[in-house]
Amino acid sequence: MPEITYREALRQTLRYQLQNDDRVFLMGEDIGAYGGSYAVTKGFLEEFGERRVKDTPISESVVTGAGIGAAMAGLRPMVELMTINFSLLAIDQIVNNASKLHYMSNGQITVPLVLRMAGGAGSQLGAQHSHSLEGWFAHVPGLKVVVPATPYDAKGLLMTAFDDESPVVFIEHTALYAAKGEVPEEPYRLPFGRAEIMRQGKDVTLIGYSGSVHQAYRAAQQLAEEGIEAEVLNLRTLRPLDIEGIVASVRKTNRAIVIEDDWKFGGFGGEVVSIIQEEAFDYLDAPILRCSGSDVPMPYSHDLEQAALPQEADIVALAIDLLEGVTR
Amino acid sequence: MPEITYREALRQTLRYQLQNDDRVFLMGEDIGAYGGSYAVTKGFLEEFGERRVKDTPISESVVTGAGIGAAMAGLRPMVELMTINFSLLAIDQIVNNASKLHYMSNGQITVPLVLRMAGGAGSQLGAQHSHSLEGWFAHVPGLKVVVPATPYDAKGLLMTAFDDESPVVFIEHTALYAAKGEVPEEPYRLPFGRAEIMRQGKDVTLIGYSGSVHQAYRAAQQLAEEGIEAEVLNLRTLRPLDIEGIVASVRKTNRAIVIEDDWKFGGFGGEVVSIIQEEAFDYLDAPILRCSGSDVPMPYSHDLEQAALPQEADIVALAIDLLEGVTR
Amino acid sequence: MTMANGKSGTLTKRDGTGISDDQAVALLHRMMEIRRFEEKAAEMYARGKIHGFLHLYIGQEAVATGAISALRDNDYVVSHYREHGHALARGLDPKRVMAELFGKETGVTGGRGGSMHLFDVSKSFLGGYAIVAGHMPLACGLGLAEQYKGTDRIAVNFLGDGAVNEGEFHESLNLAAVWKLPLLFIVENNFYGMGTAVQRVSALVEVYKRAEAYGIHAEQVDGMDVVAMHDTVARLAQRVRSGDGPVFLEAICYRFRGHSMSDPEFYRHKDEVERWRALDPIEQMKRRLFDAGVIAEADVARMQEEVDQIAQDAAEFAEQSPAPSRESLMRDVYARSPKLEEDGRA
Amino acid sequence: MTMANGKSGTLTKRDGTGISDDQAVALLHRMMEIRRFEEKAAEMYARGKIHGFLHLYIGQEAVATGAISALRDNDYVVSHYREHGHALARGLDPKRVMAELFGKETGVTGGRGGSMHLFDVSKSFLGGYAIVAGHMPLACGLGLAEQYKGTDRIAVNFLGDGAVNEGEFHESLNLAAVWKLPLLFIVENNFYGMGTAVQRVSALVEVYKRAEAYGIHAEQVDGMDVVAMHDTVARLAQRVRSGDGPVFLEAICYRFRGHSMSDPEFYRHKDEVERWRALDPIEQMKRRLFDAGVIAEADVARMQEEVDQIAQDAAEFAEQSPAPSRESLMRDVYARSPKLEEDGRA
Ligand SMILES: Cc1ncc(C[n+]2csc(CCOP(=O)(O)OP(=O)(O)O)c2C)c(N)n1
Ligand SMILES: Cc1ncc(C[n+]2csc(CCOP(=O)(O)OP(=O)(O)O)c2C)c(N)n1
Ligand SMILES: [Mg+2]
Ligand SMILES: [Mg+2]
Repeated sequence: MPEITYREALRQTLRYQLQNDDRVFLMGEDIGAYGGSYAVTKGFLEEFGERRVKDTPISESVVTGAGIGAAMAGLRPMVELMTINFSLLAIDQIVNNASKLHYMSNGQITVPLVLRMAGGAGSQLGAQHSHSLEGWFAHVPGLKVVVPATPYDAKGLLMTAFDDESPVVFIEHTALYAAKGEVPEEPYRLPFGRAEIMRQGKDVTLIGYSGSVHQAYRAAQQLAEEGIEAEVLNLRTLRPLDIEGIVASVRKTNRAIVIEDDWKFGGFGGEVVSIIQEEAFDYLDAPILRCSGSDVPMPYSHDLEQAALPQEADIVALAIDLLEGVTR
Repeated sequence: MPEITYREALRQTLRYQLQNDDRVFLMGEDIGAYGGSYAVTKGFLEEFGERRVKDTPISESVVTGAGIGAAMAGLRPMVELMTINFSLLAIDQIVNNASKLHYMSNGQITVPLVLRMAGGAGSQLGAQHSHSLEGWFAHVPGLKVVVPATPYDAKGLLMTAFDDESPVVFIEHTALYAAKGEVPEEPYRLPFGRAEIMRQGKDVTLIGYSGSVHQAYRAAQQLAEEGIEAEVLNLRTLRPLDIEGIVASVRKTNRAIVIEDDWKFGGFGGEVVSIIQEEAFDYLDAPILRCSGSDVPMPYSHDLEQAALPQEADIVALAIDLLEGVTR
Repeated sequence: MTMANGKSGTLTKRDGTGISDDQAVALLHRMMEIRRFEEKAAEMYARGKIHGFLHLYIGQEAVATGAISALRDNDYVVSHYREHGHALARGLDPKRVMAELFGKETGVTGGRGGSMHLFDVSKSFLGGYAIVAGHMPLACGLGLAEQYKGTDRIAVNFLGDGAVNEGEFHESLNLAAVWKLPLLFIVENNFYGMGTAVQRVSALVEVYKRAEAYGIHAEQVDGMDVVAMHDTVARLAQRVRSGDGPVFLEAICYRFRGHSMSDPEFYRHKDEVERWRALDPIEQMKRRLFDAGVIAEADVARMQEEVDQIAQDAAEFAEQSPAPSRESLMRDVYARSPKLEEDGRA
Repeated sequence: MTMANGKSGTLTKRDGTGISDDQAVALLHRMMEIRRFEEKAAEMYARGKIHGFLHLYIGQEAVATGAISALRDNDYVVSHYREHGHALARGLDPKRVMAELFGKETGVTGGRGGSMHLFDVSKSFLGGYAIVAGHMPLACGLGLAEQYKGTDRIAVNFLGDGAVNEGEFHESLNLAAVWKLPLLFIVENNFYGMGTAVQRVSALVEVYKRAEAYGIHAEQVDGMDVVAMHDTVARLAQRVRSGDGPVFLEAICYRFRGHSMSDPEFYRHKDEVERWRALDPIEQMKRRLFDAGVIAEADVARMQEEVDQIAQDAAEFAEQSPAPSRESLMRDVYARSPKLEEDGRA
């Protein structure tokens, strides 16, 4: 299989959709003439024209709402919100319209909207540009929330997003666009609600998604050197969540750590923890831990930002504590 | 002590602040001429005039942002967002400005803003008007989140909110405005981060806030008839959260149920569960359960809405299961 | 319907536009139906059959009736939470609308939406929204979709004067103008947003002038005159259909009742209300048709009986309808995705 | 500073307004300082000393320099993320600004804000915001506070052409107009929002006309002419101070560099950039002062040395400054509340 970047994987699915379904069009700020702030749509305006690739005003709310409206009318818009930070300006449209209309209309209306945005921190963009709010979207019934970790995820999950009749919030990680991985050339779909077991292990389950999966994986390799075999789960989607897969793994390892960039307090990790202890209480040898971002607005300074973000070393340390806690 | 309503309790603190601190002024939609959509500010325009009580355009974002700006300039604005549903239109201001400016400016700026709004469901207002998003605000570092359950809470916590130098999101429950309770006539403050033990018990801890506290309390009374002594905690504030108080109670009862109106999946309850199992793992005789709202946009129909909201009977049933689960 | 006299086309303008006598009578009939329906709804609210928010349209009937009568059946109609009038003018079944207010399974959305969220896609009635101005972006999207498909279907977006100060109003008008979307915005200026008078919160009191800042053609019309509403919207809808981009219409009108059932109305004087009641769109239209000799008292009496019956039947239908089953609670949170079911996934 | 010739007041207008030669030279000096500072910052970015987003103001120096020179020291200045120029024009210490770009403890916010979030409350410089138009409501609040207190302090809000399509732009202008807030909005129209040309996304290309929809007095000025900027803002600030409400100014200017350091600039032609470079505000001002005989080449050479030194010193200061300690991470998430500590609570 060819090795391509996360960015290229996304481009392949977007191009496939534009080529094969005229109901599909893209809108967003600077996705056209500028080429996309993360270059995901670079060249698309020239290739597909203004009808299919629309540069919009800096008006997140109406752009998102117009995407919802167009979806209500039978099209399959892909709205790019540039970054998750700006989704705050469109969140009323997402929460009050996109997520609710199918239900409120008693099934009369469907909103097959794909809402792409880049999230995550680590590039020193400062407090207003470093949010990881995927947990907020995952809290909203009616939305599906996708968080690809690899190029393979990116291509396959985005393909599924376009075939889903419900609104899909598709959150990419700013730090992963240049990451490479093996990806089949032909189009394929990856199912929502199925976590990937990235590494098998028996001692502890490390649960991550998007960027944090890679930290978990590297931490697992370090732990292996300590003789600790960690299982690594890549959630792929937060809503639906692969409860079965998570619980099955923890029932095997009896210990779990949830890793996420987002603020710890009130973050999505709490949901994962709650479900595990509800479903696998008798299997737990130790409390389920969370290795999350610090509860602080993200500072710009490199050292402070790194101090605020979960690090492999933190995961390793927590895992060792967990296991010693038990042998103790 | 005189018995007054939750609404009157709020009015007493607001009037006290208006009378005693000229830096305090109120702004919001229809708080003046209309008298406030929940009549909390009724008569204030006549009593204090347009300088202190400002009716605003229907522009949640600028009204909230102007409150933040006025606070930055040394005033103590109280912005009423009418309901939590409309806070979605101001959430960028709350998350990106109010909560972060003190930190981002390295302490140069403070934002002593009180942001009042009515939340909760149960009055058949439909999907777009029945949110309980307090968990979202509680997730944001830099904000304090207050959720009064009684008239006594309402008066004392709002007093504290005005004396706090950080932005406070003060969430009232639409179903409680007419609720009565004993409240001292003189002004007083209730501390943030200190839960109230509404009822002592040894068998299970029922943790609620705002409206759900009352369900928990009534459920506890029913449980008593079954010979089960439930301890009832009224959190009062979600951020800061009284971790000590919660953990102390669960270490005593060894079981806990968190009750909230909000959607279960990804809700604040998950944070409470996570903290308990982190801090009291060895004390737990059973998994910590959550009795929350169904993961569905709130339907208008009375029966459906009630089916979607947590009920006393559900709490009772869960508590009994928990205890039997152990005796089994 | 047979007329009191043989005359016809009394309300037809010299330029041939305008409406026939039958249409004129139909407009009156529709307004009477809406009025009676809502009086009945108010009664049912008082009797505890309807809960939550109930925003009556009484006084503004001419706006929805005249405007919607001038549209094609498949033009999209998108309104806010004060939309009973728009729904009925669009031809939604009064029985199913009343049942919706009752929260019954037979309601237009099965009791899930209630008064603020009426939907009937089969009639291109796309709702019923409770977030002020939050429906404007959706209307833009509907117009965008038809433009994209190359049809001449347009979207008509009703909103209130209070909505013009929301950011989404601005974003929507700008986008509609820049992309020349087939949209007709109709602001129902009834002078108040809840209890707040327009001039207290709007920099520009003449709402239609706001549209000029976007280069959007804008007009003002007497929203108490159903014929003026019809003629104006007929002309403007045609213009929008031609592809020149959006048009903005401000209809001057008045709400006779409170904002919602719980409004104490501290903010306005009884006599202001009285002055406007004198301009009641229904009474105006009756007088006009009397004077033109198109109908007589007897016709009105019969029409009144008919609409009384419609309202009565609606209430009875709603009363007798079953409540939705609690088992249905979780249905339709997500749409079925046939393509994904195929490969047995998601 | 001593001049090449004895003349003075060459740039003073007949009506007595305008600026003295010393002021004129100071404006040039400030622009040169900003230019050099940013060239150094770009160099440091390339050398990996600065990370994240770095938005250069090069080409637009006349706007901030002229405008801010016409304000009182305690008037609030609120800008967006392209604010190095505004910060330096406001008199923030170049050393501490550069240190902030480096993310050092000695930076104006201790390395927490970075390029997009400069703050110096002691200079009434209220930031530095990265959400387009998100700072406008704050500026309204600052103005509101001063109006409330009864002072004649005003708030000056700089924004870009791209911000005018955000809902908050609309809400802010409307509120400012309705409440007659002491605000001066200055839009720096550099023709692009990132790679999007104004006419592709704005219904009204003449940005200042937008303000008229709110009854706000609006003007347009040549943002490449620092003297015009100074004179215009001096006059408009006075007007705002008098309490007549907000004023809106559109400064026509151009950004010579890319939107940020990573901008490939697909969206504009090199020769368009060249045409504008010919209008370089610094070169224009030099020529003007030469022609007026206010300064000679030698003066410019000396000034250039001075600003080179300032930029150099700033970079060295930043380089030598310590990074903030990791222990300080959780400091200042919440403000201390003395009143609550009294009763030992919260
Ligand atoms: C975003 C938002 N803010 C506030 C409200 C509360 N609210 C409901 S109706 C209303 C007034 C709207 O007035 P207008 O647009 O003139 O419509 P009218 O009620 O006069 O028909 C307000 C403020 C809301 N529903 N949505
Ligand atoms: C709400 C929001 N949407 C999008 C962005 C991304 N963004 C950053 S700058 C910019 C363009 C702004 O252009 P303009 O206002 O003209 O200012 P300029 O960069 O030209 O100085 C955009 C779209 C943002 N920061 N905030
Ligand atoms: Mg109105
Ligand atoms: Mg620009």
